[in-house]
Amino acid sequence: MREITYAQASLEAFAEEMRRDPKVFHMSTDAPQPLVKEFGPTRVRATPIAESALTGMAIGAAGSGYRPIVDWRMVTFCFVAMDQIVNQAAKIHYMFGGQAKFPILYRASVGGGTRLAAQHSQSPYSMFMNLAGLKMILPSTPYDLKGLLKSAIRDDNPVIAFEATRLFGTKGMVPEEDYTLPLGKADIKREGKDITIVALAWAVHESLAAAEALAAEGISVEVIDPRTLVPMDVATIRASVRKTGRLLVADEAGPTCGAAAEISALATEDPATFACLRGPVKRLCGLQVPIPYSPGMEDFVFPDRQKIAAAVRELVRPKS
Amino acid sequence: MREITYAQASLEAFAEEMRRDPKVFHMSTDAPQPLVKEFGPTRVRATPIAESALTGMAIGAAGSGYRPIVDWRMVTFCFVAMDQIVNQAAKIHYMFGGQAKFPILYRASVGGGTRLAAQHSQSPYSMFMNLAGLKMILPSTPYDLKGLLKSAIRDDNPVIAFEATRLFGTKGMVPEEDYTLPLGKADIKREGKDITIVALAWAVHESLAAAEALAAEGISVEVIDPRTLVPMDVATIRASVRKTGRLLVADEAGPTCGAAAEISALATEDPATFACLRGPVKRLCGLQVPIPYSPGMEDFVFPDRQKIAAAVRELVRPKS
Amino acid sequence: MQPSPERQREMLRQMQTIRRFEERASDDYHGGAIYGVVHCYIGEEAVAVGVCSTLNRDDQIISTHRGHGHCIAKGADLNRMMAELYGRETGYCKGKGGSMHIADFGIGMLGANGIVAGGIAIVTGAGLAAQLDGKGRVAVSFFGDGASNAGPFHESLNIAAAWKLPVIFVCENNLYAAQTSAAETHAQEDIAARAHGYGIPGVIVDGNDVLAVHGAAAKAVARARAGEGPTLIECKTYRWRRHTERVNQPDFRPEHEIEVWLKKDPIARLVAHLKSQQGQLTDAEWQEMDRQVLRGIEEAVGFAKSSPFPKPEAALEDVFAS
Amino acid sequence: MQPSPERQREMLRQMQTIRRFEERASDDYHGGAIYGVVHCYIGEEAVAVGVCSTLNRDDQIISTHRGHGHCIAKGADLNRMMAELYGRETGYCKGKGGSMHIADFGIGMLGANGIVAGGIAIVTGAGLAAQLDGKGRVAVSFFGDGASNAGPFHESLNIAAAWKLPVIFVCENNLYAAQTSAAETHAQEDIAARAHGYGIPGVIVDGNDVLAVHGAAAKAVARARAGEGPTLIECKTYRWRRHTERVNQPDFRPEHEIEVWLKKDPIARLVAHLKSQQGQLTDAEWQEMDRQVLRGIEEAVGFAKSSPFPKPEAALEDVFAS
Ligand SMILES: Cc1ncc(C[n+]2csc(CCOP(=O)(O)OP(=O)(O)O)c2C)c(N)n1
Ligand SMILES: Cc1ncc(C[n+]2csc(CCOP(=O)(O)OP(=O)(O)O)c2C)c(N)n1
Ligand SMILES: [Mg+2]
Ligand SMILES: [Mg+2]
Repeated sequence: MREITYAQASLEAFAEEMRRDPKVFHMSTDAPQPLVKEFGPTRVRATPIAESALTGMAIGAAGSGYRPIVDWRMVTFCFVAMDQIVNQAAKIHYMFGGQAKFPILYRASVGGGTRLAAQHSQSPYSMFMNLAGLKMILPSTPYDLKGLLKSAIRDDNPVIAFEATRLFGTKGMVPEEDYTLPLGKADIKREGKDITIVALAWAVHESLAAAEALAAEGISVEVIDPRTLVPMDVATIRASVRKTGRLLVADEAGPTCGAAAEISALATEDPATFACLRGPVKRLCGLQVPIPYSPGMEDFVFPDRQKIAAAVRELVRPKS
Repeated sequence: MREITYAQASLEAFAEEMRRDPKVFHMSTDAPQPLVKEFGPTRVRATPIAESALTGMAIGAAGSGYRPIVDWRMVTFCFVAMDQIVNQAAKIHYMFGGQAKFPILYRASVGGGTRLAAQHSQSPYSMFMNLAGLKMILPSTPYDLKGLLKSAIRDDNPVIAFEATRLFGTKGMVPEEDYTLPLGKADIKREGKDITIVALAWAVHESLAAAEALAAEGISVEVIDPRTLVPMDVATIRASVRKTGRLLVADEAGPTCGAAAEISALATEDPATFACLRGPVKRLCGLQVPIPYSPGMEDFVFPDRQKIAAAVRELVRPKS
Repeated sequence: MQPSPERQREMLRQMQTIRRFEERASDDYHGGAIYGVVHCYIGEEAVAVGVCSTLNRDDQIISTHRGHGHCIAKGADLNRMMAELYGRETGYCKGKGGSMHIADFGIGMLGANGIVAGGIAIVTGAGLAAQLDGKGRVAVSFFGDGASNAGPFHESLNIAAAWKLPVIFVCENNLYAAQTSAAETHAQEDIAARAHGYGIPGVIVDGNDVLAVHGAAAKAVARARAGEGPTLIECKTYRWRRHTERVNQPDFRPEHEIEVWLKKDPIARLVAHLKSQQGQLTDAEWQEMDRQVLRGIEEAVGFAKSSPFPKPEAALEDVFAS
Repeated sequence: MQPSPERQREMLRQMQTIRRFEERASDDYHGGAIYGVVHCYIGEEAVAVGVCSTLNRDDQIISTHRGHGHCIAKGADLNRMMAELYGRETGYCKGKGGSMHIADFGIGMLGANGIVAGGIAIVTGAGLAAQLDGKGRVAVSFFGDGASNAGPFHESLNIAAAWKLPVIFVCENNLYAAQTSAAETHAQEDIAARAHGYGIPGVIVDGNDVLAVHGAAAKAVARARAGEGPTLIECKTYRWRRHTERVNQPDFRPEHEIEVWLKKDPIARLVAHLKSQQGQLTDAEWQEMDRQVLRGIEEAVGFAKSSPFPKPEAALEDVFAS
């Protein structure tokens, strides 16, 4: 095991998979230098600013035997490519009756906290979850990220890897040797018995910090990190809620039709889980606004450890 | 009052608002003939197939004093314009500090049942609901459609009008005289006391049919049509659920991060509403798959009156 | 180089197959056995056949909403095509796609596509794969005059040019995008002129002359195989039928314009050409060819009709590859 | 027609204002008082100033991520600009936008934009509004060489050409898109060549010569006002600093290339030109001008610093217009 950053974890995953499989190649508007150095500009391509074309080209290359990685960079740049995502990548395997495989990794950074204002501070994963035909990961640690990215590259479907900008510099232990983590398996980041927090990406760390503080107050918090958004590990989430009887979903994305709404609905629509609920299911999300630039306003928008702890207290010991 | 179709209701709304306000003009890849005849090709423009440009041009024209209507036609054609929707139309008022207004109506037909396969059978409204800064309507009757469209055209924000393809030929009574309906006001389409169905568009009609059948079995169903997706009339929905103690959300869109997930979460996160719930909140949605072409498969995907009735029975009188 | 007389007769047979296939498909659409939508290619057969006659089986093409012609020209199986239109399990897409989404990756047909300009980038990616493979394969994008106004056309042309990808961009300029005339939406009549901005050849060809199309395509294909990069070929042509069979949308095309183009029938033209050249086609041979073509269509319909519909639950399959 | 000596001195003052504003903005960015990101326009000042010097107040422009120069050239208030960078309530966007989103609709500045090519269609719509108004207004789109490879550029050019909209498309070709060189992404060096495909003029101009830019823009503006449609102007220029101040991303631009371009300083060039013409600018006048410019920047910083931050809850305002 060694300690590496979240950002390094991706680079390592890409490099290892490119070494392993000559069919893997990489395209983005700025080519990552370490990869260019190792694999050359034919396999690590700097492209025109034409994300729509890149996204589509990956489909054609995948359907012709390659395993492209397209780095959209910030998620906001993929909206120019949305038709290729929605109408082609997500549907092409299905609408052609499964006759060809499209192993593609799309990659995008998500999240705010960077003072980059509305266009460059987005967490729109639920827009993609709404589509059928795409897998999606959103890991919170270098270990999870690397292991899931490697699985994603080996998967025979289009997978979107969302990576949290806020976590790029965070560190974690990662094995020296090759390993993968299965898509669709949640990780219980902390066990507890009074309430379940299902948290995504940065909110995992904020929730763990909140849990620590709450432990001192005698509140035992279970923190679950789905890690994969599609397929969602609903079994692990429901089992936890059945155990604790309470659910808070923490996510920096806006709540409306968000991943948090989905997780909430997955819990409350299951009769057995519903029967165990001891109180309302709360979403603690970013506010439903575009993200503002000025630090005071931006910080106001996002759920942090204090807000998470406050929400837990309110759920566990409601005032009224 | 006269009886007109859902399709006529839109055309009437557009014609009336264009008569009323010379700043309203219309762009789409095929110009609607009745409007061209009345207003000429300068105000009713046939455009190149460049929805991204049209969507953006509407923003520039709106910021310069006009009130454009852009008909994307089928919603699937707007994904090529997604950047202009997500990064420009939704955010531009906010990120410029509110200094200019952008009164725009975007229009798109949604839904399946037409044997047009995956690309042309989509109901992706929740992808847009996830964004902050856009209003959205999804009416189920000619009366609601016309009244809401007129409000949408007069609104000083970008509004997306989703219209259900399945309903184009359905008829309903509409006043002769000018009228509008407020954005953000749900309509209780049928009162009942055992269960609330919140239904969208075509599912409203299927739910009403199911309610009729269930009445004969002694089950009293309340059917609520939000009509507007953003802002959502959560007060009306919660009040109904507090009254009936049960909630089914019926929508032909796929469930994952859908409007149904949002409505479910809005109900269960409110402590007062949660306290009144007598059972799990169910989403009855289209299956989470791209829509297939062949009729038997396509019909299998969507919730219809029989499936709605069955779901209600299961919620009201659970087997176990 | 002109194709051999045999090859020309084969091209004629393909063009006639496209026409007969679509005549039948639209009849059966109006009769209710085919669902959704059908866009007919009739009148434009020379483009698909002229281009595909220069390709190998492992070369790849991508098509549009108007895809039957490209499928047939690339060698697709009529039975599986018709079965797909009929929504049957034996169809190319197991009944999941219908007319707008027929694909056969086995013969390098990467699919019809319901989004205007939606396929251009995809096939450009196939061209990149071909370049990476280094085996001299080429990739062909078919698209309409309407598509040439959409961003993805531009992005793909530019990348293909910058990377010298072996891609041939074939614009089927039939003068209309649905109800809207190209004259209203293009400041510049010739779409081929757009090639100039990317430093690649832009060629205009009579799209109703299959031999002319073949010639232009052969040149572009040779260029692409030689690693010299893409070509934009604009084929001037015309569709005979309405934009779609689906609804009676208004057809604003002037009567006389339609008449002029009907006279330029690409099939009659090749027939006349072959007949005019001593012994290459007789009336009897042509009639026999047509009969054979019709028999093939009849067989395809029979195959479709006798195939089962997919089980409704099959809707749940193929969301993901496993 | 050459601008008058006074006008030229005013242009010089604007160019120097842009440069001094950004020198300060990047200092304060690195000092921590400005957040997020700052993209400097230094080296390219002649483009914004040359173009905007041909415009009226009610003409409209749209900008890119590299927007300060366009704002200043169109007449934006330095105080409100700096306050926006400082994230203050008195900023142009009440602290909601920052460097990438300064707009002033009151002076026809429709905004900087963080999405490459994201503004081109918007300002084309402003051009449509101008055409509908019929008052002879024009609209100008500024964008980079990188943006010229994105679909929206193509779609907008085509529509503007087809509808003869009064839009001037100004490509700031600074040879790089972030770390990627235009030579890698354009098969054809001259972006102006793309105009040909739309049947509109495509003009190449030395983007470091403000008078040349002014001349080309004046011609395009006159054409647009006369109802003759759009022009594409490509300004060859260069940025002096890295792509952004944000991170130390690698800068792959060769030293000697940078040196060559530093020598082409557009400001020094205009100063020399004015000096060389008897009496139009003396050293003392130029020093005084610079002092005045610096004073203006100092004032703007003072204004920003003394302005309050917005209340956190202000984040909830302005989602919708009421
Ligand atoms: C992005 C998009 N916009 C609109 C449509 C609707 N539509 C289908 S075909 C068509 C016309 C296409 O014209 P062209 O590219 O010239 O092809 P043709 O039909 O003439 O063969 C349109 C507008 C679509 N499928 N995709
Ligand atoms: C659609 C999109 N893709 C990628 C980016 C990231 N990005 C920001 S600026 C830039 C380079 C732009 O180059 P160019 O258009 O030449 O403008 P310049 O920075 O040289 O002024 C890139 C790739 C973006 N903002 N938008
Ligand atoms: Mg056409
Ligand atoms: Mg540049």
